[in-house]
Amino acid sequence: MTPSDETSGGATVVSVHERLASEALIVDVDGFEGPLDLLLTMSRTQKVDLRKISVLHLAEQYLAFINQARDLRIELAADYLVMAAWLAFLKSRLLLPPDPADEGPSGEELAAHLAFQLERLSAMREAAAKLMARDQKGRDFFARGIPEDVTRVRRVTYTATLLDLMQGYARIRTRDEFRPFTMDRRYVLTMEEALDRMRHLIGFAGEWADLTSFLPEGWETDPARRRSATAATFAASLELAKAGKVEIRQSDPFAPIQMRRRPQSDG
Amino acid sequence: MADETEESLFEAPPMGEQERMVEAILFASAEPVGIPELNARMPHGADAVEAIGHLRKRYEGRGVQVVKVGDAWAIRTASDLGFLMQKETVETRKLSRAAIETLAIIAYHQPATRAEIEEIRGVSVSRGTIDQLLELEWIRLGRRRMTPGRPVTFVVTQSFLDHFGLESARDLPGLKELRSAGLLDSRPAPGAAEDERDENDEQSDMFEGAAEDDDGGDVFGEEASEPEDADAEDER
Amino acid sequence: MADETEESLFEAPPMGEQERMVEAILFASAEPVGIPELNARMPHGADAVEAIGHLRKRYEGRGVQVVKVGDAWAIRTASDLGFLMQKETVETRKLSRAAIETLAIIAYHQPATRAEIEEIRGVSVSRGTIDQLLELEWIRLGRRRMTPGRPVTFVVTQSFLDHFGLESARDLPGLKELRSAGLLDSRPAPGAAEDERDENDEQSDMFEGAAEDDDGGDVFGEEASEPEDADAEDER
Repeated sequence: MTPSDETSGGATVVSVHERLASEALIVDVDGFEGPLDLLLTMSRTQKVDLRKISVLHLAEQYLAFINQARDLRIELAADYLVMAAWLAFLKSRLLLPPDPADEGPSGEELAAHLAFQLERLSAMREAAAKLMARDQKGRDFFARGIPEDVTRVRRVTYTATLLDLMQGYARIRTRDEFRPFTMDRRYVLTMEEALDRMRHLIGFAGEWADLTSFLPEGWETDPARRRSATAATFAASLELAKAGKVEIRQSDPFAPIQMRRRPQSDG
Repeated sequence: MADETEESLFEAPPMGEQERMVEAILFASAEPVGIPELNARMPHGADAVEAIGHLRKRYEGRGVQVVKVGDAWAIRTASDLGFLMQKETVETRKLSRAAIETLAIIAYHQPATRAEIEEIRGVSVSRGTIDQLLELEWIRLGRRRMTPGRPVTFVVTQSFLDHFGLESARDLPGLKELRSAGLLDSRPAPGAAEDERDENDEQSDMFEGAAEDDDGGDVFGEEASEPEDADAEDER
Repeated sequence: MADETEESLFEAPPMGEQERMVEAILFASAEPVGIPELNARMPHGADAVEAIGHLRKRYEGRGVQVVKVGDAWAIRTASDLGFLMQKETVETRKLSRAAIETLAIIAYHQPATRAEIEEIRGVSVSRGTIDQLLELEWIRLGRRRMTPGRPVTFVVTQSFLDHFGLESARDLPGLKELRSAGLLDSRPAPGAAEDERDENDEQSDMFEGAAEDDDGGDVFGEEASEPEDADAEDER
C-alpha cells in the first residue's frame, strides 16, 4: 500500500501556491494539534464549503505532505503516519471500482465521515471562538465588589427520641434493682450482736462446748442465717479469747470448734 | 480651569447614563468610591455628584441604599434587612444522658421535685440539666409541693409531648411494658415481684394526673394529691 | 401540600417588601443565589420567583442587571459599562487553544466523555486540560455513561454560565444551527460496532436534557436516558 507513484503524479498537478502552503505547513508542523487539525487547515486551501470538499484531493495533499516531511527528515508523530496509511487506503477505495465481495464500508462512506469530522471540528472551533467572544465576567461585566457575607448564626438544638427516654428510664429502674445489696438485717448477725450475746452466755460455759451451740435461737436452720451467725459468733469468740475470757480448741482441721470459759484460777 | 473648553469638545453623557455608570461602579467596586475617582473613571464632563444624588433618590426605600462612607460612596444593604444576611445553621445534638434520665423521671413521675429526681437517679441533679430542659421547653414548673419547704415540682410540657409523639405522658409505657419490649432486660430481683407491681400501679397513677391537671392548673393549689383519684377512675 | 394551612398561619410580607428582600440578598452576594436559598432566607410564605420577576423588570436598562444563571439569580453590571471597570478587571489566565476547544466541546455536547472530546478534536486530551477546566469550576463530572466501561462524563457548571453570561447551556451561541446541521450528533464511523451506535443515539438524546437535568441531578444515577423525553418535547 505504497501510494508513492500516485502521489508524485498528484503532486505535479497541485499549484505552486498549494505547494508553498504545504511547505509552510511542514515548517510549522509542531503547531498542529494532530492530523485532523492539519487536514482541516489543508482543506481551507480548497476554498470551498467544507461539505463540498474533495476528500480525494485532501488525501493526496496530506500524503504529499507526509512524503515531503520524510524527505526533509522531519520527525512525525505516529498518529500522522497512521492517518497517512488510512488516507492511502481511503484513496485506493475511492479510485478503484467497488469490490462486491468486500463487506466493509464504501470509500464514499468513509470519505463522507471524514468530511463530517472536519466540518464538526471546524464548527466546534467557531463555537469556541464565539463563546470566548462573549461578554465575560470580570472583563465585561462584574459581580458585586463588596459582597456582604452571610453571617452564620449557629443554633444548637437538642434532640432525644422516645426510645432514648424509655431506655433512660429503664436504665434508672434497672439500676435500682441491681443496687448494691444493702445489708438485710434479717439475714445478718453482726459481730457486735454476737459478742453481746456471748458475753452473757459465756458465764454458763464452764465445760467445752461447740461453737454452734452458741448460735442464737432460730439461726441454726436457715443456711444464710446460720452462715452469718456462725461467722459472727466465731469472730466474737476470738475477740473474747483475746481478752482472756475464753479458751478455744479444735482437735483437727475442720473438726468442730469448741470453747469454754477460762477457768477463774488461771485468770 | 480648562473645563469650559473641554466641555465643548466632549459631550458629557446624558444624566441618566451617568447615573447608570455610577450605579455600576459603586456596585462593582471592592471599596467605597470617592467623588474624584468617580469623575476620573466616568467620561469627561460627567458630574458624579449630581449622578449620585439621583441614584441615591432612586434607591430610597429599596432593599439596598446608596450611603456615604467617610468621603466616599457605597451601596449597602438597607439596615432593616440586615436579618436576611444571617443564616442560621441549626446544629442538632443528642441530649446528654443525665438530661434524658432527668427528663424520663419527670415524665414518669410528674409532678416531681428535684429531691425526688435525685432520689430516683441516685445522684444529684445539676442546675444546668434542669435549666437545659426548661430552655428546651420540655419541662416547666408545676405546682409547689405542699410539704415542708414547699419545693417546686416539674412537669412535662406540650412541646415535650409533641417532640416525642405522645398524646399524653400516660402513653409512656410502664416498666412491665418496657421489659416485655426488651428495653429492660433485667430479671426482677428475687422477691421484688410484689413490690414492682405496686410500684407500677403507683407510678401510672402518678403521671396520669399530672399532664392534664398541671396544664393551666393553679400552681400553688392545695389539693396536690387530689386529682389522682379522678384519674384512677378513668383507668377503670 | 401544607402550603395553604401555612399561609394562613404566617402572613407573607407584601410583594413590595419581598422585592426589597430579594434585592438586598442578590446585591449582597457575589455568587448567584438559587430560588430555594432565597425562599429559605426570606420570611415564611414569601415567593422569591415572583419577587425576582418584579425586580428584574425594575432593573431593566439600569447600570446593573438582574440576570439568570442556570437555576440561580445574580446581579451583574450591564456589560456596556465594562469600560468603566478597568480597575476591577481581573486578568484571567490565558486558556490554551486545547482548553478552549475542550470547553466548547463539553458545553455543546454535554455530557461528553473524554473519548468523545478526543474524537472530535482528533487528538488525545491531556490530563492538564481537563484539570484546568475543573479547577476553574467551569466543568464538573456528570453522570457516568451507561456504556461498557461506564466512562465519566463532563458537563458545564453554573460558574461557566455565570462567567459567560448565559442563562442556560441552551443559550450557547449558535447551538440551534449546529444542531440542525447535525454537527452535534456524534455520527458513528462507517462500519463501527453496534454498541457504539447505541451509545451515540443515547448521547445525542442526552444532550438536550443535560443542562437542566444534570444540574443537581445525581451524578451516577442509573436513569441516564430517562429525562430526555420531556426535553425532546420542549424542543419541538
